[in-house]
Amino acid sequence: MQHEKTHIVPYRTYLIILVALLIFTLLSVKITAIELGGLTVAAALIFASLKSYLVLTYFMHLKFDKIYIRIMVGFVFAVFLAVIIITFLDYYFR
Amino acid sequence: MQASSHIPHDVSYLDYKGKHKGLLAWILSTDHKRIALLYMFSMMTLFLVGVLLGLAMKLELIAPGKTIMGAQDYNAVFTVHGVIMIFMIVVPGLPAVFGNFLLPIMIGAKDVAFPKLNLFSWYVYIAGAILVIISVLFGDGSPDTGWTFYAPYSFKTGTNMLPAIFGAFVLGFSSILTGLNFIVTIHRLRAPGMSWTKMPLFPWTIYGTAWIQLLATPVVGITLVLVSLERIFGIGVFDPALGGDPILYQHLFWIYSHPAVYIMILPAMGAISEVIPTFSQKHIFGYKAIVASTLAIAFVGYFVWGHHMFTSGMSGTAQYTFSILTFLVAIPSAIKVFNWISTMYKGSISLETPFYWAASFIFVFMIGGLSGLVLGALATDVYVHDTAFVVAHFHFIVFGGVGFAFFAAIHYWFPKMFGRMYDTTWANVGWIVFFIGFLALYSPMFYLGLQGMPRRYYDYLEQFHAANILSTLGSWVMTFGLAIVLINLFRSAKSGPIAGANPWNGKTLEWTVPSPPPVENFEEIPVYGEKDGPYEY
Amino acid sequence: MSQVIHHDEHYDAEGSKIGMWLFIFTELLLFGGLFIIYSVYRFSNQDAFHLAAEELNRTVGTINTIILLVSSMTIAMSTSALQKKQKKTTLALLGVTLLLGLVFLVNKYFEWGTKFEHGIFPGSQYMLDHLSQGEILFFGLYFVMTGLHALHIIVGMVVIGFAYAGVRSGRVNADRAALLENSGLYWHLVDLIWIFLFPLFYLIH
Amino acid sequence: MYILATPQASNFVSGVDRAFLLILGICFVFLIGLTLTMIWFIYRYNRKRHPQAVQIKGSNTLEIVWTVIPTILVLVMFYFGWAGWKPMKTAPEDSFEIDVIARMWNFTFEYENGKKTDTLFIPMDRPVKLNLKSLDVIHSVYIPAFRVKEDVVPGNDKFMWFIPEKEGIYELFCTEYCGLQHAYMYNWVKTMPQDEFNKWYTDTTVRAAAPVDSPAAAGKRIMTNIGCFACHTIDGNKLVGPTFKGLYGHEVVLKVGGETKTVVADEEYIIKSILDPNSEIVEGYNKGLMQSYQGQLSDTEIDQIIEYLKTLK
Ligand code: HEA
Ligand code: HEA
Ligand code: HEC
Ligand code: CUA
Ligand SMILES: [Cu+2]
Repeated sequence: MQHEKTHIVPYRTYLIILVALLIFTLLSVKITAIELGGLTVAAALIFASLKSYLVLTYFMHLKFDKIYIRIMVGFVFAVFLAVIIITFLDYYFR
Repeated sequence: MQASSHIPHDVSYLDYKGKHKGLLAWILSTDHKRIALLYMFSMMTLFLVGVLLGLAMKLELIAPGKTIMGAQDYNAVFTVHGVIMIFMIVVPGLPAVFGNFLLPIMIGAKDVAFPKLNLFSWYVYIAGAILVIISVLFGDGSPDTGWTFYAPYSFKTGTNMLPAIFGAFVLGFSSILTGLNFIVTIHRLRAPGMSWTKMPLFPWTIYGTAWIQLLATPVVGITLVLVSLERIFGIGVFDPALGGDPILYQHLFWIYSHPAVYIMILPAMGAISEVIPTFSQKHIFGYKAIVASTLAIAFVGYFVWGHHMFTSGMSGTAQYTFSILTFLVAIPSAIKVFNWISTMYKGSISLETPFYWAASFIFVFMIGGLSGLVLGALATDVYVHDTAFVVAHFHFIVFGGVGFAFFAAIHYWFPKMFGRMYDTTWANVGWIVFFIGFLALYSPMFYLGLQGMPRRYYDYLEQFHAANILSTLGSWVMTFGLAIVLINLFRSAKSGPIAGANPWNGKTLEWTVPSPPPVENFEEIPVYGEKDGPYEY
Repeated sequence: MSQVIHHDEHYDAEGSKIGMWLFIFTELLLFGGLFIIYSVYRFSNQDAFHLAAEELNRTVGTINTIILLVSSMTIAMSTSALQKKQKKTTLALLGVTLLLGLVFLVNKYFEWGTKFEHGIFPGSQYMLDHLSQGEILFFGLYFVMTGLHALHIIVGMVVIGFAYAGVRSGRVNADRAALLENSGLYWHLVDLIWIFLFPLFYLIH
Repeated sequence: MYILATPQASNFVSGVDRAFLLILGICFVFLIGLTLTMIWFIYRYNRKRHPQAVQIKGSNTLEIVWTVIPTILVLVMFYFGWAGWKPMKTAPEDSFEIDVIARMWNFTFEYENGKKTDTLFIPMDRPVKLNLKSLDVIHSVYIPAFRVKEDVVPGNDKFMWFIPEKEGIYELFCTEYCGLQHAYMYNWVKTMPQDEFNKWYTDTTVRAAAPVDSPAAAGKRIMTNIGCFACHTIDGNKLVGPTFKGLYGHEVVLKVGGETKTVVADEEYIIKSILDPNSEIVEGYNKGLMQSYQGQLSDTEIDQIIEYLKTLK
């Protein structure tokens, strides 16, 4: 098990991801500059989620890791989300 | 991975002479077993402080009016008592002591995954403890907020809060590191052939606990940091005068502190799940159900924090959601109790001290847990919230649960840890005295709570007097029992009769190595075959 | 026979990777606590938050975002470089990452500096007199969250510094890359948090 | 049913006590049943009587049974808890409203006609709504006989309500820990039949009671009533706030925004200390503990307090 073949990600992939991230960043800056009311927050958060997805899968190698690490990451995000939602059961309905 | 080593296998970890001598050989050792004992002795010391504070409170409450201390001192005493007991004793208690000592052995490993980190956690723990002690002894008076540090009082009081808060933060950090270490250990270092479903139950509970430690502790960490910043700069996050919401503080505090109560109880349940099969000489009943309930408690326990805030002014929706979730988290505990009792069915039970402790654990745990149901229901909690009833609930379950499990565990694994046997007669006498004292000490508090006596009350009205006297008397009896138990253990560790490798005929891996275990635990890493398992009698 | 302890330093790359991930989880929840506070206060002080966010400079925020993203790429590349046994490239990429981290901090320094000049800092009298409660909360959170993030940048840079030294001396190499990979993971975490901080503070006017 | 040893004096009692009865009942059944089973097993399968254990690994049927039954039971418990609590959340429109002002460490009850008391007087058999306000930290109003409790949170105005159903005098406790004198933060609730209450309510002479011979003595009485001595002593001891002994006419070191200055405690200073205590803080004490008494004390009352302070040499 010492010498499992480690996946070497080519530089190109990283570059592509960076470009995608930059595009998303600029897009989110542009879109939030428009007056969209409540949608602004949603738009900004959607772009942030897309970006974090890219960072997690490519930069942080989740795509090439064992499945259980991915499950753990998903689990942690899910727990956090649930905590926020439950907290808002209080604030939203106050 | 398991390269051959240069350490002889006939030297126990206690006798082993490494690079360092004397005390240094301990406080610089990365051996998980020595670290476990380091934790144990530092906890014992702090624990005695906590006990003394508890006794002082009971003495104060023996009669209305001032008995031995003033209100300010009383407030400081229950705060420090709570902080010590929660953050320094029961949260790290079983994982740091028995988890450290036994987890690697029970899964067939030579040590934890990161031995140096393990030692480092102990230092962090000590640093946190010292900070709390500083806050007690220096500055303008000991902290007096209760262990919950509720805003806005915690940044209004003039007492020396900062070191205490920071101490709790540091202790949390130690807890996180320990949890991290254990998860990696369990994932990476299980003996070949030991699949997840063949892992003994104690490691399973450590695993569940470790996840809670990891995911819940940071939340209280940041909350405490914010309270400190509030005190120093007045940033306003919890200060109503600046627009902050004190109830949000409670949310964040309990997001950690409720899961923390399951950090405490899960390893205790794990220890009980080891003791009962061994002394019944029988396979544990419903292994998979117990594992599943462990994970369910760890998971659902994350979402019920609001039951501490039923009167704080949350929205009604939040209130009944939390109530229902609270009830759901009680189910897995019930499943465990049923399985433990069923394990005894048609067993061959030998009444040794650890079994007495385990059986009484089940009893007091049921009382504590069932009283939790009273607290979980809305109408009844509104009535008993912040009364002596809550104090009774959590002493029964924290101290009854964790404390009794701790004593079950220490008697059970004592021969393994020290290679000697304790004196059975004294151990049993200590148990019964302790048990009686315990019931006398805390049962009256249920009654007081139902009568409406608020908690954290330095003084009380005449109608609460009688029950308080009984309770105080109980505290003396129990301490007497505790003294017998501890003295017996100390004496036996030095001069008890030599114990064999497997005095109880246990089937988990720790009983296959000599007592006390050699430095690297196993001469050869055990391999689990198809038919092997932790409870195959 | 001397009983010298020799815990054979067993090397378990996957073990330390899990360890690092678990640590990242705790960091995520640390910030998670702050995000909960942020969202609750944003929810109850919508207008004040909009108003206060106007104070922040989008351009500086965007530049800092780009800096972090690029640095994230360079450190990710450095792992590939190490696996390809290109030591020089690895070191160069790490150097760039450190440099970008530094630039980020310098930007932050000036950004905070202008706030301080305007009398906006935690506990300032100016804020009490001139700002609404919601705005005070916004800036309180702004300082705490970006401050804590900056602290993580500094820690990340120290860790990368160690990785740099390791690669240089050869202790960290293609077969024992854990230290480098883990410092990379940590750096990406810092990036990840910024990805959320940036829109929440700078973009949502 | 006398489950709780407290009187039963409001409309919520039946719902709450029913929940108690049911939950405690189920709990006792399980506690006793399981304990006896356990003891029986320990006795019956003792090694002496049963030397060879029979290996049983589990039973799926049983696991399902003892998952489902407790689940049903807890849902029942939840329902009763919910049912007893639900009515507490909405107060009827026609409630008799009283403001409750909580501060460290006393409650003041303010009636719509301007009456202020430290005992809660309420009429029977009609809904009473308490509006809860805190001036400093979190407190909690707890009236066991009525089965109600609600925290008093600063910056977050809340209410509680009930219909008193029995005449009598009951305790009202502060149950949220709020500092030094938390244990002494209790008052009394007096319920009266409607006509008796009306008599009390419209009688405005009560407040001007007890003829006082000197302004200083009046000052002392006022201070006792409004709770100054919770924080200040007159014997030279430091409590939460500085002592009043020898205060008047002597120098005091103050902290104002990080700088210290020394002033002489004259009338003006004391008035300022009472009405705006947090602008200048006495060295060695904390900001935010003492709250302004603006609007709670009249000018004459403050003068009387000052007269009294002058006597404390
Ligand atoms: C080890 C610690 C521990 C554990 C395990 C628990 C377990 C539980 N706790 Fe407790 N709790 C505390 C420690 C703990 N608690 C502490 C320290 C506080 C006070 C903090 C403070 O304010 O200072 C507290 C406070 C507390 C409150 C808040 C009270 C208040 O302030 O108003 C509530 C409310 O719901 C509650 C509920 C429960 C429930 C439902 C369980 C359940 O998990 C219990 C489950 C167990 C059983 C149910 C018993 C076994 C089962 C059977 C015998 C079978 C029959 C069962 C059924 C029919 C369901 N607890
Ligand atoms: C583990 C938790 C724990 C333990 C063991 C104890 C032990 C004791 N406690 Fe308490 N207590 C708390 C946790 C605990 N306490 C908490 C969290 C609060 C709330 C504080 C607050 O309000 O902020 C509290 C509050 C509290 C109050 C209420 C204060 C008030 O509201 O007015 C009182 C009153 O008498 C009291 C009494 C006692 C007494 C007499 C003892 C002791 O004298 C009993 C003696 C103990 C033993 C005989 C042995 C038990 C053994 C173990 C637990 C295992 C040891 C493990 C290792 C050494 C590793 N405690
Ligand atoms: C909750 C506690 C509390 C209560 C109740 C309280 N005080 Fe104070 N008081 C303080 C504290 C703390 C200080 C010191 C800090 C400051 O100057 O504000 C103080 C300061 C003072 C001072 C200045 C004393 C000096 O040495 O310079 C005066 C005068 C005073 N209070 C009067 C009163 C009066 C009159 C009342 C009642 C009507 C009262 N206080 C009620 C806490 C309290
Ligand atoms: Cu007010 Cu306790
Ligand atoms: Cu809880």
